[in-house]
Amino acid sequence: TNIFERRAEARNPFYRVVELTDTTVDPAVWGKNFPIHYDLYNNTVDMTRTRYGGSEAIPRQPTELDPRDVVAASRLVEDPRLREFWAGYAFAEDFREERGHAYMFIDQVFTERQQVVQQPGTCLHCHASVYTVYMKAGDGDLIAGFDRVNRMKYQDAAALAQHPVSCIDCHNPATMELRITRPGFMEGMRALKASQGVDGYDVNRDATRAEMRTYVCGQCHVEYYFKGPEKRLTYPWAKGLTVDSIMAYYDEVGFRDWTHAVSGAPTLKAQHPEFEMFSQGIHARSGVACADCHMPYLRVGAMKVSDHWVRSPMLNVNNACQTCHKQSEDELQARVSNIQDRTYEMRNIAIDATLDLTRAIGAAVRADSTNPRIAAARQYQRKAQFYTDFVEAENSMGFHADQESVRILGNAVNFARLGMATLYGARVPDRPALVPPPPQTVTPHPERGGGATRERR
Amino acid sequence: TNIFERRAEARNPFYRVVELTDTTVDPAVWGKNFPIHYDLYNNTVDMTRTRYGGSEAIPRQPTELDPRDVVAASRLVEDPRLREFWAGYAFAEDFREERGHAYMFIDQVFTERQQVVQQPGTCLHCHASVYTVYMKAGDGDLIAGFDRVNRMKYQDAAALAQHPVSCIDCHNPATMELRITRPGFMEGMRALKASQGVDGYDVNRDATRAEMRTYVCGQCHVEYYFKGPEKRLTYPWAKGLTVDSIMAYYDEVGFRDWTHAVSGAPTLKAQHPEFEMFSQGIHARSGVACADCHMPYLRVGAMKVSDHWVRSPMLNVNNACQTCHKQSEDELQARVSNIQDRTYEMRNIAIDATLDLTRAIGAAVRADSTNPRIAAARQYQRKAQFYTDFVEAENSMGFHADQESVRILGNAVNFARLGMATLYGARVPDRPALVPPPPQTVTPHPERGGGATRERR
Amino acid sequence: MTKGQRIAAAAAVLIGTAAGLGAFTFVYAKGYSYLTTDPAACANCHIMDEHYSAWLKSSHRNVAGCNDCHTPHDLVGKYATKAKNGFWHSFYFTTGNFPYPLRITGGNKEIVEGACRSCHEGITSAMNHGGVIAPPGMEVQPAREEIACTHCHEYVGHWVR
Ligand code: HEC
Ligand code: HEC
Ligand code: HEC
Ligand code: HEC
Ligand code: HEC
Ligand code: HEC
Ligand code: HEC
Ligand code: HEC
Ligand code: HEC
Ligand code: HEC
Ligand code: HEC
Ligand code: HEC
Ligand code: HEC
Ligand code: HEC
Ligand SMILES: [Ca+2]
Ligand SMILES: [Ca+2]
Repeated sequence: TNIFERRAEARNPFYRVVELTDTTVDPAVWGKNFPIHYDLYNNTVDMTRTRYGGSEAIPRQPTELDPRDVVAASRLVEDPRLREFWAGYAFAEDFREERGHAYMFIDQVFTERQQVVQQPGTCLHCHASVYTVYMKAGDGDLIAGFDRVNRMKYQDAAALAQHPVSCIDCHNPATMELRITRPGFMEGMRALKASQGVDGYDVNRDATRAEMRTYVCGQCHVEYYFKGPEKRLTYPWAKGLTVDSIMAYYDEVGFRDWTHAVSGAPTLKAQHPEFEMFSQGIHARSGVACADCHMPYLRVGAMKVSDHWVRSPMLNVNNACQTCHKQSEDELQARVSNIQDRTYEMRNIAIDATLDLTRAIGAAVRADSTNPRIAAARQYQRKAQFYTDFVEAENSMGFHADQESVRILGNAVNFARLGMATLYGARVPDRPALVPPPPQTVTPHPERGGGATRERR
Repeated sequence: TNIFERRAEARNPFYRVVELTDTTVDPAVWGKNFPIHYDLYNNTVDMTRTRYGGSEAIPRQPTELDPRDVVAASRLVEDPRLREFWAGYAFAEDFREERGHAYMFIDQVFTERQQVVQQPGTCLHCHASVYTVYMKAGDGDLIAGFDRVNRMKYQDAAALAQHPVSCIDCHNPATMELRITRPGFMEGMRALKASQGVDGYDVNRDATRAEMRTYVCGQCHVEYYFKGPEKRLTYPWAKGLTVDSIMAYYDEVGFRDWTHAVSGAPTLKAQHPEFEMFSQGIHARSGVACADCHMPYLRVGAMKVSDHWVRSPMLNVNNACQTCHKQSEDELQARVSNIQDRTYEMRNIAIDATLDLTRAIGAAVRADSTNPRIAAARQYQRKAQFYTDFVEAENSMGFHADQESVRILGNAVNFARLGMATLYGARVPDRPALVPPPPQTVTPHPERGGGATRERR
Repeated sequence: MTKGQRIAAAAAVLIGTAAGLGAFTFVYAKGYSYLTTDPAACANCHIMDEHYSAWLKSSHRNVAGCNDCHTPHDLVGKYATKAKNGFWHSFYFTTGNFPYPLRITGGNKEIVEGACRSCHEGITSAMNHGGVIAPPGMEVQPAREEIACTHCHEYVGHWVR
């Protein structure tokens, strides 16, 4: 496109070819008004590995139950310990690397986790373009629709959806402004804000644009559980976003995902807590949003657009990082690897530590199931396992919050240690935890600069 | 100072009043040529606490043995567990917060660690202006002088020195260029560089000016030990600067600082490894030097000088941090506290874990000293204690390398765990450690940009 | 002299000296150059040296001088800002008590953000919700706050580090 086209492009970037309404679910229709965004959005079919992220295309023999001819690599093959780690739960059957948004719907429909147990319609909340599905099911009442679909069998709910997450799930069709369409996130944020003393928080009304550039991703990249018989999708944020607050919440409501097959412990499954982990990192503290790194600006012709090919930033270092960091691509990739190697080392130690405790409890139960120490040891396994799983499930391998990720794993190893000590009857002395010192009250000294001499004592 | 002075100052900053030679040890003489630097340098007498750093002036009743009327707070009072942690070693008698450079000489002379054991002259290497002392003792041969002073009794060596670290210890008197005067650092760096395939490294010849702005501090803020009967000050860097490499070095040379009084374990004492820890952090990776934060530029009139009042950057946030970070002073202080709180939490867990193992070994020895598992358990305590002490002794409470500090403490807790398991006879399965995945070979995809549509699989 | 005359005389002396002193500072500190758009004018003060040398190596050296970013592009706004900043600059310069390293403050930051948008109107036109003009009758919510250019392009004018 030459200069004239560039100049023209600049003035009214997008012609309105079609009328977009609150029921236009098909992204291809939106693509008529925003062809560049639609093309980029379609690229999420691409599968390329990075060191710890991305996804590898694994060819597969289509079967009657699962017609997919390409899938992402299995995490259970990559680390066989995970089968024992989740013994007795669906994740021990089939758990794969995540891949592009284009696959989210078919990957959920055909995962073996659908065969081992009857999943509820709730799963659809994060795996398809469900805004229109909920609105229709609730006759225009999003929350009522959400509640109705949750209670359905997954297969029935899935029949109502056609597309993976698409434009209408993040954008207001009239103004293209970002908006939250997921009830799970709306209610999760309301509970979180209430715990911070802000009542009646409405994310679509109260969030700033910078926050929205993170919140649209937080709709799905979060820890969750299904609450009560109505299988209501709930984000466990009522006490805060740290793993410690989430653990306290689960203990308070007495929730378990399953009873561990090896140890009988009341165990929790953590799932992709990117939003929670990211919130503890230096980037979040500096106001950097998910979209800054995962949907950075891309120059196309005379315009800058947000790159809707959502993928690992390590496949897009130039645009994702180098606007803010002047180091070379190799150096930035080395920094990410450095952080991830440390997390990976501690993640492996924490899984070993938790499995050692799990096996020891199993042995103790077999030896004498009335042993009074078993109950306490199982509680330590519950904690060690959830803290370890919180980092294992998080998909940036520590990058989103490097020190926090390793602190969580250090605590997990300590819970495993205390569990073993309890099992062996070693007195676990409860020491009063040392309280951190008070904040620095002294205001820094005014510059002394030249002149202020002091005789040396 | 008004405009006229400012303009004049800018033209020729320093007048040469006295002739400085290689034997001018008294900083006051250098102060004649550089009054501003000398005044700033003298401010290190000031004692102000920060949350985790700085120093608090504790009044003291002078005694015959120790005439000091003000000392820094005792770390053993602040955390009584440390007495048991170092049971059987001098640090269990007297270990205080460190304070300004002005006190380094008197603090060493009068510490109770001098009363409990006869210390060698080697200690002087980092606690006084010893460049001229070594040159005189070696008749102009620095290394020979260093060797001779090492072998002397501390009291005799101390009699040869008068000043704490002063200008001549960091500056070439003729050119004011930075230079290394400490043999310990020269030989330590030569061993480190040799392990990286660079032979015959001479730090004064080969280091860049940017590196020197870190190396001048690395002369003393390092882990060390006294090698052999000649008590030669040695920095354990022959295998690298990480705690893992230093541990491997000590194991290879079979060194122990003392035999732990409670458990009989061959234990190591880590001392102020600021240089080693800092080398693993993001600032070092970004070419930031110690002097950038601890001796930042200070505007005096129209001139900019390096602030020779070496102190905690938290007492100088505007100059120390805001050249590179736009956040407010409160925000920067909160970031440092955030990092330090996480390290402090894990440090306390690691000390508890190590002490639990130490006590369990002690009990096992009392029960049956021939128990074959004791030896292996003691080796685990040696590792758990050194990894914990490495972070406890480091004076930035994790700030210099936030993820690395917590990784080290996580490993320490795991060593303690494995020690207990060994003691209980629980089979410690040696699992092949999972090797991190290969580096990302794929080069990031060229931008697909508009146009590249793919049918969705 | 009557009381009134005495006050008037005192006032005249005061204003005279102030003007004289101001003029002298103006000349000595080459204040007149301040009114020009030549970036070197800013570098008369050493406090601006680092920004000037960093700017010389920046991507905007040939396309935008200090005042292209630091004063509004409309004529009135430009000289009003010059006057305001001119006063505060000389005030702080003589008194010397301001936090170093320098921090841009409120009003001046908005001016810079506005400058980016005026020159880069084209390339950033899609950034605010795709530059969508709502169909008639549909009230467009205000585009919430603009995303700040300096959020990502903080060092585009001068990388002073
Ligand atoms: C400062 C940049 C940055 C920000 C901001 C950021 N991320 Fe990431 N993210 C990364 C990096 C780097 C990786 C690691 C990619 C890799 O290992 O290939 C990553 C990985 C991921 C992955 C796994 C991708 C893969 O290839 O497997 C997901 C999912 C993710 N981030 C989601 C989010 C969400 C949700 C947010 C906001 C809550 C967010 N990210 C904010 C930089 C960022
Ligand atoms: C509607 C739910 C939903 C929303 C909203 C969402 N994601 Fe995802 N995301 C998923 C699912 C599900 C997958 C895994 C798809 C699969 O493996 O089949 C995924 C995968 C990813 C991946 C891995 C891609 C790869 O190539 O490996 C990244 C990165 C990612 N998301 C980031 C984001 C970011 C950034 C945002 C916000 C701009 C976001 N996601 C919004 C559900 C969502
Ligand atoms: C709160 C949002 C949310 C809910 C509810 C949810 N998922 Fe996911 N799912 C995601 C995200 C985000 C990813 C991509 C990140 C990852 O794989 O860790 C994902 C990835 C997946 C994947 C691809 C990777 C894998 O695990 O093999 C499958 C399959 C999957 N989910 C199945 C399910 C099933 C079955 C349910 C219902 C029990 C469910 N999901 C409920 C958000 C959700
Ligand atoms: C997972 C969330 C998500 C989905 C799905 C999504 N977008 Fe966006 N979109 C964003 C974010 C985040 C921005 C940046 C908004 C901002 O900066 O205020 C954006 C911005 C835009 C803009 C404004 C111009 C720009 O590039 O910044 C347009 C136009 C747009 N998207 C079109 C689309 C179209 C068309 C689709 C479907 C093909 C789509 N979006 C799907 C998250 C999404
Ligand atoms: C919008 C700006 C922005 C973007 C985009 C961004 N960063 Fe950062 N990054 C920051 C800020 C701000 C800090 C905190 C340090 C500071 O204040 O300079 C930081 C800190 C870091 C650190 C040191 C802290 C830590 O976690 O160790 C690393 C490493 C880093 N970023 C890597 C990346 C990578 C890799 C990407 C791209 C995937 C990226 N950043 C994208 C602004 C950004
Ligand atoms: C990026 C800035 C930065 C750099 C570079 C840096 N430090 Fe620090 N240093 C800090 C901060 C922040 C603290 C914590 C101060 C506090 O807690 O009050 C600290 C603490 C210290 C302390 C303890 C000070 C006290 O008040 O107890 C010492 C000693 C120290 N650093 C030495 C070094 C040495 C030696 C180097 C180079 C090897 C170095 N520092 C490099 C920022 C830095
Ligand atoms: C390799 C350099 C080096 C050597 C050798 C050295 N020190 Fe130190 N010393 C330091 C540094 C750096 C500090 C300040 C940091 C700290 O206290 O952790 C310090 C602090 C001290 C302090 C004040 C804080 C405290 O521990 O109470 C005393 C006392 C002390 N040293 C005594 C000694 C004695 C006795 C010896 C000989 C056994 C010795 N030093 C050998 C570098 C050294
Ligand atoms: C000759 C050895 C030596 C050198 C060289 C040295 N230090 Fe120190 N430093 C010490 C000793 C010893 C102490 C403890 C003094 C005491 O507690 O009596 C100390 C204390 C400190 C403190 C604590 C000050 C306080 O107020 O609590 C800081 C910060 C520090 N040094 C940083 C540095 C930096 C930065 C450099 C390089 C510019 C450096 N040191 C060079 C030996 C040295
Ligand atoms: C612990 C090490 C140390 C000591 C002791 C020390 N300096 Fe420095 N000095 C430095 C460092 C680091 C720099 C910065 C050098 C550079 O940037 O190349 C410096 C720079 C200087 C400069 C160059 C101008 C400037 O401010 O950057 C002068 C002059 C100077 N010092 C004088 C002195 C005087 C006089 C004394 C004794 C009163 C002294 N120094 C003691 C470390 C030290
Ligand atoms: C000479 C420049 C420079 C100075 C001085 C400096 N920093 Fe940094 N800082 C950086 C760079 C570069 C990064 C890495 C991120 C990036 O590339 O922007 C960083 C990263 C950080 C981070 C995020 C990484 C982490 O460790 O969590 C924090 C926090 C930080 N700095 C705080 C400080 C504080 C506090 C001070 C003052 C004591 C300081 N910095 C002084 C350049 C500097
Ligand atoms: C391309 C635009 C641009 C140009 C040209 C430019 N600046 Fe700036 N300037 C900025 C921005 C943007 C900031 C605010 C950076 C921030 O704090 O986010 C700034 C901030 C400043 C500050 C405040 C201190 C700081 O670093 O934040 C000073 C002083 C300054 N500029 C002086 C100058 C001088 C003198 C020139 C000419 C040599 C100049 N600027 C040219 C964009 C520019
Ligand atoms: C008379 C000396 C002098 C000249 C000439 C000068 N400055 Fe400054 N400037 C200063 C001083 C002193 C400060 C710090 C006082 C303050 O913050 O207002 C400063 C501060 C600034 C700031 C940040 C302060 C704020 O409040 O935003 C900006 C931006 C700036 N100058 C831009 C410029 C530009 C652009 C020019 C050329 C048109 C210029 N200056 C010419 C002395 C000067
Ligand atoms: C006087 C007009 C003018 C002003 C004001 C201006 N720019 Fe520019 N800018 C240009 C021109 C002309 C170019 C070079 C041609 C191009 O790349 O578009 C450029 C180039 C750039 C580039 C690409 C080169 C690079 O450094 O990456 C960026 C990014 C940029 N400008 C951002 C900004 C930001 C942010 C601001 C406000 C702080 C700003 N500009 C203010 C005219 C201006
Ligand atoms: C979220 C981060 C972000 C924000 C906010 C942002 N930019 Fe950019 N900008 C980028 C990235 C990334 C590129 C590189 C695009 C490319 O090269 O494909 C870019 C490129 C540019 C360019 C063209 C550079 C070239 O390659 O020619 C200009 C001009 C520019 N930006 C100006 C602005 C202005 C003006 C604003 C404020 C309205 C702004 N930017 C806000 C991230 C950002
Ligand atoms: Ca869960
Ligand atoms: Ca030692």
